[in-house]
Amino acid sequence: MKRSLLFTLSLITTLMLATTVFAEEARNFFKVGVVIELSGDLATGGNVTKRGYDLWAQEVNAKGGIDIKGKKYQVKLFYADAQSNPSSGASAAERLITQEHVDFILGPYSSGVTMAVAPVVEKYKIPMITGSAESPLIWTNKFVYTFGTVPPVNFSGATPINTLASLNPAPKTAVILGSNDTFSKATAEAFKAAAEHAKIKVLKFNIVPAGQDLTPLLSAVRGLKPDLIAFGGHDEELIKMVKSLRQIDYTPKALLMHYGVTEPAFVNALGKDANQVFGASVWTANAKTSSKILWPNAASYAAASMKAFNTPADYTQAGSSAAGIAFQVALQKIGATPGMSEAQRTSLVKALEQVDIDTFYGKVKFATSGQYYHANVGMTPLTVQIQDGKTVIVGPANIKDAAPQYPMKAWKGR
Amino acid sequence: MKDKIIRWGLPVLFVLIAMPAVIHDTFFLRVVTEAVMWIGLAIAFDVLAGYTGYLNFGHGAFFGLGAYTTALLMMKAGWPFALALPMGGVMAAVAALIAGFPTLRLKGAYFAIATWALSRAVQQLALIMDITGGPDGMRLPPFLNPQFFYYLMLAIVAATFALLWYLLEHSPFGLKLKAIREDEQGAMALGLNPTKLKMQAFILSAVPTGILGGVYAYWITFIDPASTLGDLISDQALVMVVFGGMGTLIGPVIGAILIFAFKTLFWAYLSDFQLLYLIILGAVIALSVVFMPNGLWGTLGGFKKKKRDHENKLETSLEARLQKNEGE
Amino acid sequence: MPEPILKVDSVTKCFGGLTAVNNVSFQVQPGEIVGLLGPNGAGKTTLFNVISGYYAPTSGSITFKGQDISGKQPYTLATHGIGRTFQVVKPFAGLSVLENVVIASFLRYPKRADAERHAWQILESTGLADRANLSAASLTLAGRKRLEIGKALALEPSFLLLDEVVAGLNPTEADRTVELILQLKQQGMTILIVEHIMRVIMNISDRLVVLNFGEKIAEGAAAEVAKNPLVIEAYLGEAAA
Amino acid sequence: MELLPQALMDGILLGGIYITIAIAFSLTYGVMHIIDFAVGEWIMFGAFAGFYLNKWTGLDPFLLLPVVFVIFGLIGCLIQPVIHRVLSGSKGNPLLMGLVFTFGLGLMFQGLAMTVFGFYSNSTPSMFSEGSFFFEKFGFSLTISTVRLAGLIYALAITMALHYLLKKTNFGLGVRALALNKDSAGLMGVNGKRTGALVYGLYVGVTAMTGVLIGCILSVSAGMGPQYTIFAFFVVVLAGMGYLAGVPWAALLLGMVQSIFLIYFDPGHTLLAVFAILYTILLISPKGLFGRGV
Repeated sequence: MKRSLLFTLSLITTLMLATTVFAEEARNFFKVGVVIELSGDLATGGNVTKRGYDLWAQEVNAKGGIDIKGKKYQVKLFYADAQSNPSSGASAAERLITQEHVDFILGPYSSGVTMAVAPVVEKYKIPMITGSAESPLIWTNKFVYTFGTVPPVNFSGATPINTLASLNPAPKTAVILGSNDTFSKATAEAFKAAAEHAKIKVLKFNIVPAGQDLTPLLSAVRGLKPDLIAFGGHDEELIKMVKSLRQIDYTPKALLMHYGVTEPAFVNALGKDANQVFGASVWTANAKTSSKILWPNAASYAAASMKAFNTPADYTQAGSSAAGIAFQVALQKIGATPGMSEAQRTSLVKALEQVDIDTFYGKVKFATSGQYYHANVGMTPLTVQIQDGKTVIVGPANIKDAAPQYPMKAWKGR
Repeated sequence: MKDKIIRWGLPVLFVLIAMPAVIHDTFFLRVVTEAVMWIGLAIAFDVLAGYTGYLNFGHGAFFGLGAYTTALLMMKAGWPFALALPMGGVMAAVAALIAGFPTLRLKGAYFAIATWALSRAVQQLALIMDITGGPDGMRLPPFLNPQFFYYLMLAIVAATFALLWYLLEHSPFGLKLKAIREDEQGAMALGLNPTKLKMQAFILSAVPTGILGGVYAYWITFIDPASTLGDLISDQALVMVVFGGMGTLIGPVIGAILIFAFKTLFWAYLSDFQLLYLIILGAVIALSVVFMPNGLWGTLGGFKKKKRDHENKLETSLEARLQKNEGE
Repeated sequence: MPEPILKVDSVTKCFGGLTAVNNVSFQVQPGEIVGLLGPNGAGKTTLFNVISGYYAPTSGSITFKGQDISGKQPYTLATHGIGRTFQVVKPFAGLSVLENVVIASFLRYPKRADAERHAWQILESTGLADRANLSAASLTLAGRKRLEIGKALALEPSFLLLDEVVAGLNPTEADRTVELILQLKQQGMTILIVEHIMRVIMNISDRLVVLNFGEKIAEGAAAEVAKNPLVIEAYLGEAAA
Repeated sequence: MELLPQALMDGILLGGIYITIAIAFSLTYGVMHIIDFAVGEWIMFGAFAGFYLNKWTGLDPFLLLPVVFVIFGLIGCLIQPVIHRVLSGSKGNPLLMGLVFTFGLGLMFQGLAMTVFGFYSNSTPSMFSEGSFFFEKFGFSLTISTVRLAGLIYALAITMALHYLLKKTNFGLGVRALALNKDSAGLMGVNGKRTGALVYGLYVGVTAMTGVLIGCILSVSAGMGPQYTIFAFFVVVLAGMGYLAGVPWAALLLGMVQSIFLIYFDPGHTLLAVFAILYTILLISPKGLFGRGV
């Protein structure tokens, strides 16, 4: 009996030790929690997002910190891996909030993890901005403390279709496919709605299991001879898609995808076959933006990214950096210093709702009602196309850098 | 044996019950809640894998089924959680009954692959159905009371442990299952009905898993096919059970605690080295299979047993006589 | 003549095109030891498996204590009082010797404590008590065969099917096993035994049934059967080949 | 109807890829009774080997196949003794332990790959990747991608080579003896350890070569492994585990199922169909389509 008593006592002691109370320290820097997918299925996007947050913190600190009423406060990022899993994401947020006492949170890449993290930040009243989640799903839930800088796909997906529809001659028929994950499915649905609205006839619309080889399906698509093939999917799926089309030797007049086309890996992997693929984007390195905060324009941000990571920046990364900027601006506005009280955090949310700024990334302005609640609707979504290995803005007409190349050059003639 | 579990189990239970009163760190509570959940999943997995010798790669499907049943009843039918939760267990039992009859006829690798294929099919089904929300998953109303979920999880897992302890280590049922594991044909000659026993084990393994799925859904407030119906649940339960020691109840508990603690510490405090996690976890699994095929607990127990066997050999007949006299 | 305990009535068992047991009939009276004899491949083990419920007969019937048991599952037959051993002994290797027997004892003693007490008695009577807590895998062949009998006995059967429980043992071990079998007979057990060692089977059996190529070629007292020209031919034929 | 020839052709070409994923996998199961959960990871490593060797040497990946085979064959030979140790353990359930061991190995490989190769997807260029053959007759049209055709030819060549190796050489006799009975093969003078190591090396080598091919036809990424593990399982189970002659037919069937489903049914249900078929076949005939599995 003695032994088990000893055992009990040691158990209790261990537990006590495990919970050393963290004193509320006075700090001269902002503690920023970062909940992202550093491992697991979504690690690719998670790491792009991380680069965006890192670059923001690096730049802020290089400038001495965030200027609050004349005093500069550095920012320090505290990461927690969500492992691409909602429950780990929720735990990660809880740790950052209750153990690290972070002032605010930069959020996950995927909507699944965001959905599990949002109730946690809601409970502790910690504002969170996700720099990359773009599923419409998040915003219809109307989380008060959750914001996003990348517009949802149903907001951005229509633009490239409209660009294509404005061509002369415009594509008349389309086949629209989407991979069966939240983001890709929403993308395909957005494409479909826009195409129908633009009077492009949708010959075939399918949601397909993620990661599959779609060659046979594309063989069937070829029989329909659509002018436009639009596909919602993730990086590897997009590469496979182009390769499949090339292998069955079908060149539609236009090939449209969403996020992933602007990713450097897309051009690297496909070489000249990547050319003339259309994509939807909200930002590119040659976007015409101007700003007074951190980076004066898109080009300087792109250069900073090249310098820091030796990787070209895409809009996920840019949106993530912009999330930091949004916090920065709102903090300055309410004059909050590190170690914010609950009241301050509540007013930070109010301040975020009023943010209306021009950044290197474009205009950041969060919707305060409707289906895009707290998503960034200040942006002008772009139509991009890969031209000679570079991402070029080809729409909307008033801000385009180059004319869209249409129809696409046959694979064989390249 | 019975003595021992009360002597050691009660203090642990007492400490676990008292813990939230002492510790107010909600993150810590959340981690312990999840650890308790994994203990439940691991011991339920072991009923079939360790005791009966059937490796169920579809274990996670019961978890997802429970999660979705609870979520659907709450969200679509407006049931209260208290009623929807048990239905998660009921659905798991029904599914086990339906899937068990054909699947349990298969043996060894065939059973493992069949259960895996079936669970993948269930996941695909959840991905394409409308009512489940497809890839978007489902959101439940947030009820973010950490103590509530901690005690609920603890109660369910403690009850599961007690029930399994009674059935597997105390009542004849456990030994009968082991007989099935060792030699199904031979067991039949001794009056054991393998079909019935395997089915009972399958249901016994499924029900707690389904209920835990229901608690998980309400606790995390969000479920989707990737997180509740993916490979994660089965894979991790398998790893915990193998590492801790199959065919025992303490082994999986130890395995679950150690693996989960390792995982949590790694991501919480070593996020920068995140990729090392997979490498280390993989290596731990592979090496533990090579060097401790009986798992941590089995290996420790093995040392003890060897010693005991040795002593036994010296004084066996004496002991036997004593035992027999006791019996008469 | 008393009611036979086992009645095998024109039993045939086919596997695909192969007839392993062909139209075999015989009876076993309570309390006797019947030896089942035949060269390799004669269908003895198949017949055993049919009687103990592992195979359903293709045609014909088996009656046990006046009840038709053809096609019933082995575990049902165990409750009716049929115990059997296996030619290839496979104890539950991961369990202790005691646990092996306890599992069988559960049939009559559903409570664990009772079953354990009963198992100890069985171990005593089969001479395994001193190895009760060892792993069954650690037993020698003789030990395993003994354990096999022990497990069958723990079912408290009224009818025992023994499949080559002596073969492979050294003479001392063999004698001990024979002694055990005779002891069982004295206690009133009915036994059907397959055995290759002539010395053993001739000595202990009250009657012999001889199979060859799945058919019954002879039946009767040991001395009688040994003189039967068909039997001699079957065995010599085998020896010549 | 006019799609049918194309649907069948696509199915056959897809099947070709699956043959090479599964055939060596089936061989190892037959001989060593190991279900290798890391099969997809070997494909992934092979794909990266092809990608980088091509990048550094500029040689066409098809010419690099022998190099990849030798490198990975050696790795396989070196790892096999560990697996052998796991599988011949007297305690626990060896089959299960082998499964868990390779599962751990697979996780480790994934982690390593992500650390070393990063997260991005790549693609290996080849001289075959650009062309295609086009036929048109009687209102039917048919396109055959050169690189997929090359893959099919490779698959058939591997199948023939394995067949020859097993049926006509002494090594093959040893392998078959080992597959039938470990103990008596040893009595007959087959060096079980060496033969086992060679078989595993052969398997890893062939699987890695398949990876090179997949890198050319589809893509290369650190996370690509598990999906090919799925297909390997499917084909091997369908063929009857360890029954080599069934593999090509099962692989073609899988290719056909996918192709037909993608074209004629709701493409969203393809994977559901694949898993449902796998499960149903296991229930009806656990030993595979031909009832010849081990």
